[in-house]
Amino acid sequence: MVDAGDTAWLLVSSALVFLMTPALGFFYGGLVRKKNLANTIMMCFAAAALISLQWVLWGYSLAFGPSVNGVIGSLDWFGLRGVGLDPNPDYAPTVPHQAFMLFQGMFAIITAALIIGAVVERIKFSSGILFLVLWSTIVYDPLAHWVWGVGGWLRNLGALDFAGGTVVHINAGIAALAAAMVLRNRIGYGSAAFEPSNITYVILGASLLWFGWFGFNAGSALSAGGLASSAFMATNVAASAATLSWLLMSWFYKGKASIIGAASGAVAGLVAVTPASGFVDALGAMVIGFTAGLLCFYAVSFRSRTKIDDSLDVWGVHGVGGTWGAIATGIFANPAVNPTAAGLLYGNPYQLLVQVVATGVAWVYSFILTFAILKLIDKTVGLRVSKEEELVGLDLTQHAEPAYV
Amino acid sequence: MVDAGDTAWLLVSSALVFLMTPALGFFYGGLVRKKNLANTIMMCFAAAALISLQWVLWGYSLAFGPSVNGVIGSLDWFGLRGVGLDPNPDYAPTVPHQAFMLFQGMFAIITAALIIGAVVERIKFSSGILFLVLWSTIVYDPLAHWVWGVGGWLRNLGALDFAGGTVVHINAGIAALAAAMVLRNRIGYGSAAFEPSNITYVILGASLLWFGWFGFNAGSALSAGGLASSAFMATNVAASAATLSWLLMSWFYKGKASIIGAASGAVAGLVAVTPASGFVDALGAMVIGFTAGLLCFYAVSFRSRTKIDDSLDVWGVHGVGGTWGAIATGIFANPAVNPTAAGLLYGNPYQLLVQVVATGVAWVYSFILTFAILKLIDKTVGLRVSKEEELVGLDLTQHAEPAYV
Amino acid sequence: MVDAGDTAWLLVSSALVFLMTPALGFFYGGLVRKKNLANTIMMCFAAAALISLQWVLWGYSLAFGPSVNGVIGSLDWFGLRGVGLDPNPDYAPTVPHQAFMLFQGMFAIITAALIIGAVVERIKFSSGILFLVLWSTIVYDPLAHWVWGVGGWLRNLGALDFAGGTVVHINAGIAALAAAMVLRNRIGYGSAAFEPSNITYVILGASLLWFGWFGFNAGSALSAGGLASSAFMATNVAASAATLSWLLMSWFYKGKASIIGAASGAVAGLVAVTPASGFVDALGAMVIGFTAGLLCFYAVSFRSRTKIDDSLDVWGVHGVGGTWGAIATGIFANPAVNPTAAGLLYGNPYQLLVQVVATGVAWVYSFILTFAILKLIDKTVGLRVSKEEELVGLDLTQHAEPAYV
Amino acid sequence: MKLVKAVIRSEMLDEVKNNLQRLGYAGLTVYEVRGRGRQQGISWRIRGNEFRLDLIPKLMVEVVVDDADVADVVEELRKSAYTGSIGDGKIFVIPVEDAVRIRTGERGAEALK
Amino acid sequence: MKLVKAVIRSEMLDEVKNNLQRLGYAGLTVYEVRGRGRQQGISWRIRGNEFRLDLIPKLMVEVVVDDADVADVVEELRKSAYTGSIGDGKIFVIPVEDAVRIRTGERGAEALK
Amino acid sequence: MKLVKAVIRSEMLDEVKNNLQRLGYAGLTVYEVRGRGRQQGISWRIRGNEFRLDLIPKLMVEVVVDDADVADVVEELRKSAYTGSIGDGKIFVIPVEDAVRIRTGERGAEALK
Ligand SMILES: Nc1ncnc2c1ncn2[C@@H]1O[C@H](COP(=O)(O)OP(=O)(O)O)[C@@H](O)[C@H]1O
Ligand SMILES: Nc1ncnc2c1ncn2[C@@H]1O[C@H](COP(=O)(O)OP(=O)(O)O)[C@@H](O)[C@H]1O
Ligand SMILES: Nc1ncnc2c1ncn2[C@@H]1O[C@H](COP(=O)(O)OP(=O)(O)O)[C@@H](O)[C@H]1O
Repeated sequence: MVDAGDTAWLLVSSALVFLMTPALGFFYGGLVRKKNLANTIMMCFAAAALISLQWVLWGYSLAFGPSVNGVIGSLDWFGLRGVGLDPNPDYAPTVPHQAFMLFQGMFAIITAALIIGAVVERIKFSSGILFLVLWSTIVYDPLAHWVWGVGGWLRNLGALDFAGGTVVHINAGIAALAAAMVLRNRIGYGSAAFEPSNITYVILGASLLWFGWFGFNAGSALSAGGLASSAFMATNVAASAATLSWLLMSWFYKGKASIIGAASGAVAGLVAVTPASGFVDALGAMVIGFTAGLLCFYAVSFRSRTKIDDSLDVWGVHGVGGTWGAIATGIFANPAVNPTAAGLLYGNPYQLLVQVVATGVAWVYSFILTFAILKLIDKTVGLRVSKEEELVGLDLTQHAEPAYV
Repeated sequence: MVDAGDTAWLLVSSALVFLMTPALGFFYGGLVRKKNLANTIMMCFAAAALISLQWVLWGYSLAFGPSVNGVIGSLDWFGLRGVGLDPNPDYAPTVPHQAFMLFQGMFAIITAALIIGAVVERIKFSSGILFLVLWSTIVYDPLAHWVWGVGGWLRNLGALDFAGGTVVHINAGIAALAAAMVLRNRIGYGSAAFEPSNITYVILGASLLWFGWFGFNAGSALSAGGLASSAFMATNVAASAATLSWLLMSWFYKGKASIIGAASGAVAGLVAVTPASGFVDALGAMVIGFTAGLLCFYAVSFRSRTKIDDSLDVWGVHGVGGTWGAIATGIFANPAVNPTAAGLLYGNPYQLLVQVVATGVAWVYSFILTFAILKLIDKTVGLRVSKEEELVGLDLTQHAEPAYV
Repeated sequence: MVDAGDTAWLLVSSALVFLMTPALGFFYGGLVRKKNLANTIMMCFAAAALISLQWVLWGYSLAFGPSVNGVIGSLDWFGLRGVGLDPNPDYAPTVPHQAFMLFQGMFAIITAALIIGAVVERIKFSSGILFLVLWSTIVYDPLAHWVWGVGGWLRNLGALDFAGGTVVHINAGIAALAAAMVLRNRIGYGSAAFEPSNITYVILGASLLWFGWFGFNAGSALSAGGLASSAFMATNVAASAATLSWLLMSWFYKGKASIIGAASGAVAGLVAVTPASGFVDALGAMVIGFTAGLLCFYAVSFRSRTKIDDSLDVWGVHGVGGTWGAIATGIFANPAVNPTAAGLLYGNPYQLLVQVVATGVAWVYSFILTFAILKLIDKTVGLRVSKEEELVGLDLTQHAEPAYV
Repeated sequence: MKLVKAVIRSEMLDEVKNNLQRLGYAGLTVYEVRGRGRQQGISWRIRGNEFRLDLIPKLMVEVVVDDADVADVVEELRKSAYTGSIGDGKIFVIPVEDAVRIRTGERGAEALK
Repeated sequence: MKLVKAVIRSEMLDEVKNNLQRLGYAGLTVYEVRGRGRQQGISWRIRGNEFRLDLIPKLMVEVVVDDADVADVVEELRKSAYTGSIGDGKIFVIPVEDAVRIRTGERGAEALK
Repeated sequence: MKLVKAVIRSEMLDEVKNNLQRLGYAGLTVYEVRGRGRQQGISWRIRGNEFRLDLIPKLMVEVVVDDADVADVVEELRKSAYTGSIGDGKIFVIPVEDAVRIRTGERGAEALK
């Protein structure tokens, strides 16, 4: 039966998660050079529109529709056929099925949008959005089915992923790595200084992401009660702890309290706590967050010394943070918070194993498929703008609209 | 009886709709020249404050108070007398009457603010806000009464307007047309290049509008259940489809994927689905949105070739989009979504007729009254800033505060 | 028993109040010189992270834990021990205890962040955040305990403070005064022109503050029903009335409708209605707001002629506005709105007296302790950046990251 | 060679750009400035106090041209930027001793072609 | 005529503006720049690495004046922009061959009045 | 003394700054500009219409140097800002008659040290 309180919460959460995509646009946009700022925000905005359509047409059906051997959802729910206003008790027994579908749709959008951070400043706008729609269909939807779909094989294995550590963050982070490798470096990468053009946008984006993430994680309780409250608390604590630890790292290694560091830390903490948020207590969340700040800091430092131009460090933050979060869930899951799960610290080493398996599967699947899709696009319609266009900047060459004067 | 879930949803929705007015400020502000950017945002902000006061004093009573012959609400509820914390079963049986009043108040604000897009860069700030308060009283409140007030004559006729296609968008769009005609063109209109100064603000505004619109449309269900979920879904789908269609138009005619186009498309889709959101299914919403993007694109192109300086195309987007939405509601209303209504496609041609009548009434009423009010202000206190002031810009001349350095 | 509707509303409100801190960052950031813009926003962001951690570790326990003689909470709830998912009937009988804790935590964050307005453009980042954590522990937590904690002595006295007039605004406003006195003036204060660098950020911040304040005040009902609706309405009305009155003042004295004035007015109205929001009707709220705009305008004008460089007028807006609000609560509290309280106008002069006492206590306690903490920091690790650093600006010297190019 | 610096209204840039291009002077550089001149900003009195905002946003256009073309360019700039109201702006002519095209190393008049 | 270009601290603009106006030189143009000079920005060492941020935000003030007034204007600029700390800025004097007021077409010294 | 004005790509600033510093020319001033040159922006045709965006963001670098150093500085600027693609930018050399350090009042070459 539909519960108004639970539905209100899920609708609000959907709106909050929706907001994360433009927020990501500002976060990413502030980090690129000014000549590519508007293009970067626009990529995120366009992703929201296109994947919304993909989702109601076939995406939701592939991800959550009746399972075909645990591997993929059937197309029975194409165009939302049969996805009505009564609850689907398999997924969320107290909210309309369409509300659940909406909430999940917002996840599909933001996941695809995250990858944009790896390809900014050089991808053709048209190819970029084509890629995102294909990627969502071929990579996101199946993986979501495995982990969250009724009958999905990883779900059946017992993998825990409260709000998307594996499906969202590892997935996007690894896809970013593949994308950076296919797209290759920006001209001047490693030699010229690529200065973030708008730190205030970075922090605006990070703040709105944090705000929206309350919906992302606490909304994943699919009801408005203790579990949602606990997930909300864990989210806030982990984000805070990671902000602090990355800040300390920047102080330690650079001698200055980096604002970009604080913002990145916040995101790293949010990422890491995502799969764990419905399972851990305050101190667990604090440890997960604090550690995420350190790990992701080092991952980003490491990456920046490689030849791989994952421009905004999607792998370092989402890939590494998501992996840590998935594993940490297997360690810190506390049955006192959520009786359905227990981690290593609470006497269940098996959970940790399952988490490692799910993580590995996501790494491999996401990397290979993303690589293949991008190679395909590259060989057919082409991925990158011309050298000339890259030098002039994507705001002018892709949209004929400069960010601001 | 008050239901906490429904009330939570309506309060959140009120907050979301509130946010739409500053969001509109950024959307509009980014589109004007930098010398008028702060003034444009400020007009919206001031509208929020003033119409909030107007609403609790007399506006709500005029719009929703006990009907005087179906034409206007009485002043019995002046200053919220009798508008208490128990539900008013005529309007919303499960939420406090004041919550319903608040939600409706946010609609009154945003509707008036929409018109600002037609008069930017040349209207005196003082006259502008005087106009908005008068307009809200003389144009908005009666029309809201006709369509939504118990006893209102268009409501009695059976006109469908789920969340304000007629009352909000047609009304504001036509008022904008009248306003552009009374105010006349900006100096240099048609010859000088009027370049939008901040595309990132345009997209920030559009994103926050989209976010807020979930409250606008899904909140109009006045309860948190299936209807709200369905309206939320329709909103998101239509916005996405229109973003896509306008983007395609800009690609086709300009050879570039316009960011302003995508943002305008999103708004056009949101406008068009507004009256329909509680009545249509996903595919209906998709068609409405996609068509809205095309229609409004052409309307804007057409307008820009005329002598009418509706500077930010309020008519083209809200007038035309709202009209299409009102009519589309009469076509696509699906009784499977909402059993209270059926459109042409579901065997009820009468509904389409009613929609056309209501639309026509709104066009005529809004145009004539707006024209009259503005002429009156023009003849008395004056509407436009001096030529000198217009050249220097309204940020400095109206507020002595430049937008940013 | 946990009610889903109430919990949904409290979680949403927590998210809204969270957003107020970055919003404050933009409000404050826009008001400082460009060379300190990013630092100002960053101070707020860092405050959110650090006080979130302080709160779950010991802050909540000090403020709301089992009372030690009405003076301070014990540390029994350190690290949220015993703060679980069942409601704590002492505080909020229908929502999980952790949700109440979260909501209150957001108050602790924003209160500390408010003080930043007095110390911007010259405080060392490290000392600034150290100060905020100490201040929250030594000043905020005890005062919150006195007024809101079960057993708190001001609570027992009958002091009314619906959403934090005394605990939040007077407290922060007076602390700001002390801070400005300890830190002394910025170089050039009184001679050089300190021009706000980004008016659009000021209004973005004010708009998001207004938006978030709905959660702040209406969330303080701790349930989603009539009281929340009434508080929401009062919040909106008071903010609007104060926007108007400050705008009129700026017109009257400066001849221009100041945008910063409108934004400051909005905040002043929101501040003043905070303690009253759950007790007053629409007309009460209007009077409170309108008067707040006038009083705070004069307070700010007065302050700016003194030698005290409370740079962004935290005292003038929050100290004076909060004081007026606390007293106005004792005047306008209407038992028809909330039967638990009656003010002077409703035959209860005693309430006014209690309000004055509580206000006085907050002034004295906050001033002395804040002064002492800052002196201590000044003598030990130092408070201010060097003259050189101040001239160059804090974005570069504290973070090595300029706001934007 | 001369550097022609013109302070103009932002709105006139399009006109200026197109007309210079038409005359064959494609090269130019522009940036945002604020200025005070005879147009001494906005000032108003209220309740005995005088207020003034004296810096008005303008656009600076810089064009380096051959000596032979200076007169033409100045004239074209003047006509294109003209509205007739106070605040139309000013043009200054400054000597230039050398010019270099970075890409090719060409010097002097060559670099301007 | 000369173009006097002064790189100053943003905070000193008011002082500069008012003092020049008082002396009768109302016309000026300003814009935001970043600069490095003797004040070579911020630098700091940490864990063996050296970091440096060497571009500091400044304001550029440009005033075109009659030859006769150059000394006065430079002197006034210097005094008004002075604080005594490193980073106070620099003034450069550059020859100007002609000036035109766009609105009236006046030339030379006339255009500066 | 000469004022060397160079319009360069933003990305090359670091290179330019470091190299000039290495040669001992620490002082410089930079600001954002938009420009058109041989690189006449982006243009494209669609459905019979021609579209053009001809102002491309660049950075202006201004360095005032002693006459003796002009050649060096120009050469270094040229090398540091070079990529070989259209749009690398231009350098202009303009005479300067005097320089003043605001803080000390030093003049001429002294002020540049
Ligand atoms: N003496 C000057 N030195 C530098 N710039 C000047 C000078 N006089 C005017 N300007 C610039 O020219 C702009 C327009 O000048 P103004 O005197 O207002 O034009 P007009 O007299 O034609 O109305 C000013 O905003 C300023 O930027
Ligand atoms: N040689 C130069 N060429 C161009 N601009 C310069 C030069 N030297 C200094 N500047 C400008 O002057 C500003 C202040 O110079 P600086 O040497 O720091 O002053 P001071 O030596 O008086 O402290 C710099 O930020 C830069 O913008
Ligand atoms: N005649 C000119 N006057 C002023 N600025 C110029 C002129 N010609 C070029 N520029 C500036 O130089 C920049 C680069 O010039 P461009 O001709 O594109 O270089 P290149 O020919 O080496 O590709 C332009 O963007 C413009 O800012």
